[in-house]
Amino acid sequence: MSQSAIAAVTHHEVVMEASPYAMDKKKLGMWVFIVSDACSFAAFLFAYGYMRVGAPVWGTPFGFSSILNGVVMTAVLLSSSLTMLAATHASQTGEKASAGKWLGITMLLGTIFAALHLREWFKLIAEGWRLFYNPAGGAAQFGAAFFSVTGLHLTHVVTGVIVLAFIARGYRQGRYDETHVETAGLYWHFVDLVWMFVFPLMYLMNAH
Amino acid sequence: MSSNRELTMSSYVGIGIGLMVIVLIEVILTYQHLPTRTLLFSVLSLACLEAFVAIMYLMHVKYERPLLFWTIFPATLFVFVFLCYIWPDAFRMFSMRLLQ
Amino acid sequence: MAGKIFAVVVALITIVTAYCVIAHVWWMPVDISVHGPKIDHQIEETVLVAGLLFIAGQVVLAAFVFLYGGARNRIKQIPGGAKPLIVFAFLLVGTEIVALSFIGSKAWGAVYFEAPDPASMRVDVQAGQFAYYFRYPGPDGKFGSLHPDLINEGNQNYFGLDTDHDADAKDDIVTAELAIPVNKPILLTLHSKDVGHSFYARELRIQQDFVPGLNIPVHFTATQTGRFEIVCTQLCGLGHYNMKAYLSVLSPSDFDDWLRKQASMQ
Amino acid sequence: MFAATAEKNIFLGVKIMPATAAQAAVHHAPPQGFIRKYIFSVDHKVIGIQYLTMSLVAVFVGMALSWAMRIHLAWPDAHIPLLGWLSPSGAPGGLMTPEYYLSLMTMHGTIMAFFVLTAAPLAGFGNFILPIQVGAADMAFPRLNMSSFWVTLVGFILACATFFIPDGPPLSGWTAYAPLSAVGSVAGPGQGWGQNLWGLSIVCFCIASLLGALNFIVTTLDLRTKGMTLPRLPLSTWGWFIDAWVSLLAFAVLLPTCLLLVLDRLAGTSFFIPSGLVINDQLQPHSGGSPLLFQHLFWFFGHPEVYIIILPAFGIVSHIMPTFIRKPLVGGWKVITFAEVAVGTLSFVVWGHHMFVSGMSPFMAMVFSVPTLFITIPSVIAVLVWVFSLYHANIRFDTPLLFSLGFVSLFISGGIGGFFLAQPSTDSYLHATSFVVGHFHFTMGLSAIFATLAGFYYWFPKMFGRMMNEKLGKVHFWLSFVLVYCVFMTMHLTGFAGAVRRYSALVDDFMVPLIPANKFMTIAALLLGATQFIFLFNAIWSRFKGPKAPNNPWDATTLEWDTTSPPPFDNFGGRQITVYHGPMEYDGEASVMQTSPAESVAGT
Repeated sequence: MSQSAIAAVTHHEVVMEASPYAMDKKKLGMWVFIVSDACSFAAFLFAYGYMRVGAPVWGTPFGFSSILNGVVMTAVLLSSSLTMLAATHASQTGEKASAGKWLGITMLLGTIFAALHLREWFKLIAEGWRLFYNPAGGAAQFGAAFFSVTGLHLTHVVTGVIVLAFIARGYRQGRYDETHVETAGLYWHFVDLVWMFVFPLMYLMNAH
Repeated sequence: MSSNRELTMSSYVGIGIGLMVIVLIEVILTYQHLPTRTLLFSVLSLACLEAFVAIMYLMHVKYERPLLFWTIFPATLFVFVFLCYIWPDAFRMFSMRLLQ
Repeated sequence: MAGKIFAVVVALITIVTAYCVIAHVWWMPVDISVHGPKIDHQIEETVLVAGLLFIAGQVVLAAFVFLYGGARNRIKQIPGGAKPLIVFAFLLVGTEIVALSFIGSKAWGAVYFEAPDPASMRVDVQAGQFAYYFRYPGPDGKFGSLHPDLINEGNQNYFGLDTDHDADAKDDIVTAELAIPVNKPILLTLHSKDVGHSFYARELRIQQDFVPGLNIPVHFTATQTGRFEIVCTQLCGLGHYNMKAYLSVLSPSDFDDWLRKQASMQ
Repeated sequence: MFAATAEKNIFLGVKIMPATAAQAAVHHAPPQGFIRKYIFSVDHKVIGIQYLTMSLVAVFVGMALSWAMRIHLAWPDAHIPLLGWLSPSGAPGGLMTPEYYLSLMTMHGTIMAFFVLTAAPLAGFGNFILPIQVGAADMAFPRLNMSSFWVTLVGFILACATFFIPDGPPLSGWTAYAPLSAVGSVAGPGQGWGQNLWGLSIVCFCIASLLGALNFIVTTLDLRTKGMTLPRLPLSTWGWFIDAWVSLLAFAVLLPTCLLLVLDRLAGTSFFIPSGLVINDQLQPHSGGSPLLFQHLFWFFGHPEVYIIILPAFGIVSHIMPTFIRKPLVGGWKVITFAEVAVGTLSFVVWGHHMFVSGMSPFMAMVFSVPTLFITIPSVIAVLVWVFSLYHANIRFDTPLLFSLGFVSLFISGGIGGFFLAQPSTDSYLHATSFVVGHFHFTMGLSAIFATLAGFYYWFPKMFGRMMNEKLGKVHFWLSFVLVYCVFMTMHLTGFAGAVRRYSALVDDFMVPLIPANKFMTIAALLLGATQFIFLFNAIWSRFKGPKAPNNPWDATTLEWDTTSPPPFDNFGGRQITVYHGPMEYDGEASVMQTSPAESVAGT
């Protein structure tokens, strides 16, 4: 148990009813957030599906290079999940130093993912793709759907990196304990999980 | 707090590799020139499999109390399932559009 | 005291409301369509079912509040607790619901599931801010195709017809009033020029939105001649309140004269 | 070893939650300084009062808007100087233009639905009361709680700002149907920056509601004090808890919907705008979108929203009634809670009944119609519970109970209208008539307002330590109750004559005969509004001059009445609270506090 928590308990005994989930309330809160965020992503993806079903012609712009790029991005994000797990694991066994190290690596991988993704974006923009324009002919919705869905995911990744930075700093200074790291980890895995749907639906379904 | 002590780091790496393999299968499927619908359903079901593994092991719901699973899954699936009520109109839109 | 007043007030409200409904103080106009009676019947059924629940609910509430004010009553729950209430809700309301949706689905099906009569007269309806325009195919029985880029209020090309190159479009008759022959099946295709609108003809018991980008079919048969209002019920902008057209149901001969007159004015 | 202790304590049935304790420790010392205490406070009580104050402002703004609209409907050439000052273009010389009427209507709907009906019963009372009722020192995430209030306030300010930009407020209704709301200023005045601000305001509100819902859920699940098992939760807490789940899932869908709408407006995407629209003789650049998609996504949120508004009302009324009828509700906590869960669940599968005539697939109309009718069953069960609990009761007619009874009566009347609007065949005649307006003002509007007022009269002593004036309260109730029926029952009835809603003037041949009825409604509405000033005066006067309130003025049994009025910073002054009973321990004059070890009198 972290120092602050021990201090708190001895300082102010509050006997509570058992949490039905037997988990820290930050974790439970993160799970509830994940449920709602999943629904938000679902709404985006359903809108994309609706557009696509309703469209008479739907272009499929992605060449093999883009798909390959996507595969690399997936690999990066997946391994970042693993390093995040390592960080959580280390923090729970009290190895502060290695936990910090793993958090750093996770942030690095997250940044690489974002960079690769932006490269893909700029490639498309250079080819003339816009939110409202489809240079390859076919429905103009492709740009709209692709940029908005992946943009939302990218925002989540960037936010995640920033959050991890704060957590790492606070953890090193002892303001945060292992539950903070674990909670941040949950969020990070969720971002990874969303990508497992975004990649096939946004990239693979649009490969020619 | 039940942590992920139940699994060792190495087994997590194994899971990560497994997930990566599923992604590669999806990519290979993409280039089999399947009809769009078949491709969609196959990659979607594979993605659901991945998601399940990720939730159960990476987010170690498997090692939390079952109640957690029975809270988050019904709630989320509920929304996904009933959002599907929009599909009939998507298909109508295709057939009833004013300017073909 | 307060309880007695409450009971009386609730009772009065119930009586006045019931009276207004039963006496048809404000009520639907006479129906002029073939499918209309089914809808009217459904509305009356619902008035009966819902009305009984309304009166029962308010009266029981009023009665209990009237009876059990003050501190003198011996506290006890209704015999059997909540079970009879739940059973009542499920049985009575449940059966009412099933009955309503069963009959109602027939009325709905009569309007929307029956395919339009192949011999029905086709009229193309376009809604725009803030007017309706109606298009009759003319002698060739074919509608010219639409070109939104050609739409121009100035030269009265409301539909965007290409009369120079499109033979079908040449003889299309565009009017500001919907005239139809009585007792003839009519098939309207509704489409919007700009935003969402709606086609609401109370006497026809028809309300159908225009969905921009889609062709929405509506079919009906009018059984009485006369002149009726068609109004917009889908918020479409500042002129919404004033967006309307007239529906003239004419005898076949009058209709032919009318159509000839319109054609000559094109 | 932390895990170990946790497991051990769960085994004992009691669990020490270090994080919670830490929370309490941190909050043991109240913050110093005015700003930290009353402005940027993390104290759930202050935040609750902030929410309620915002809603109070909002409700009077919304009411003023409805006044202007009603006056314009009854006397189209009436001059309202204030409007002329507010918007020289919208109301030149105080004479309202049709587009300004629609703007006022839009803002009335938006402000009332979001910033009053959603904010006050759930965020307002929920924040103040829920943590106390479960015996917690504060919400689970106090800082998050504070931020959700401030984000809501930003949303409210953005919404109000639309009145003061040259463009004026949007005119596409609170449902903001695309493409009218999506194509931009070409669609009419207010559709430029007015609509943009509207969209951003709703985005803020969504985010705030999501954070708030998250907070309520975790607080209810994890911060219950010793002995406060789920069956012992007060029914108001049940209402807020279920409501939090509904709003968590519903707002999660409105958020992306609004984002897509904003994208369509600002970034040129075409999610909701089809090809070839010609507006004001200008061919729009968009192509391939679908207005129906917007309606589906909006109503997927929009219908649960109705229940997000009414579920806290269910909870508050079920909580207040036993106190004043001096007996538990029929069926105890189980039946009413089952009804609330059923209503909340079904509310997600019925949204299509808003779209019967919208061009949706007629087969889907049937699919949506059946659950819509079936949702009446749990609603009827709830009503039966409230009504039949009065059997052999000892009713005390204090103002909170009067408003609760008014709620029940209004909810019955409103629910009846549901039968007509749930069936596509009858709805196709009544859709978009004033019948609908009357219906939703009864069910979600006035019912929720009555429950909120009941809660306000009930909890005011706890919030401010002073009693409200009973006489004024009763006058307020009787006038409101009668006038509400005069306004909205008349709307139901004129609906049968096909009176179309959202018309800024009654010019159609069949609308003209309805003008007298509209004059009657207008007068009643003006009086109804005037009545609310009695309430406002009562609240403000009692806040400062009212008699001091005892800890438990209503001999109620739940935790909020077991502490001082107003409660100390950590709610119980560091006492260990232990709960022994359910919330409805009433038997005539006798009652047992949840915290008292004495034996049960009601056998709950």
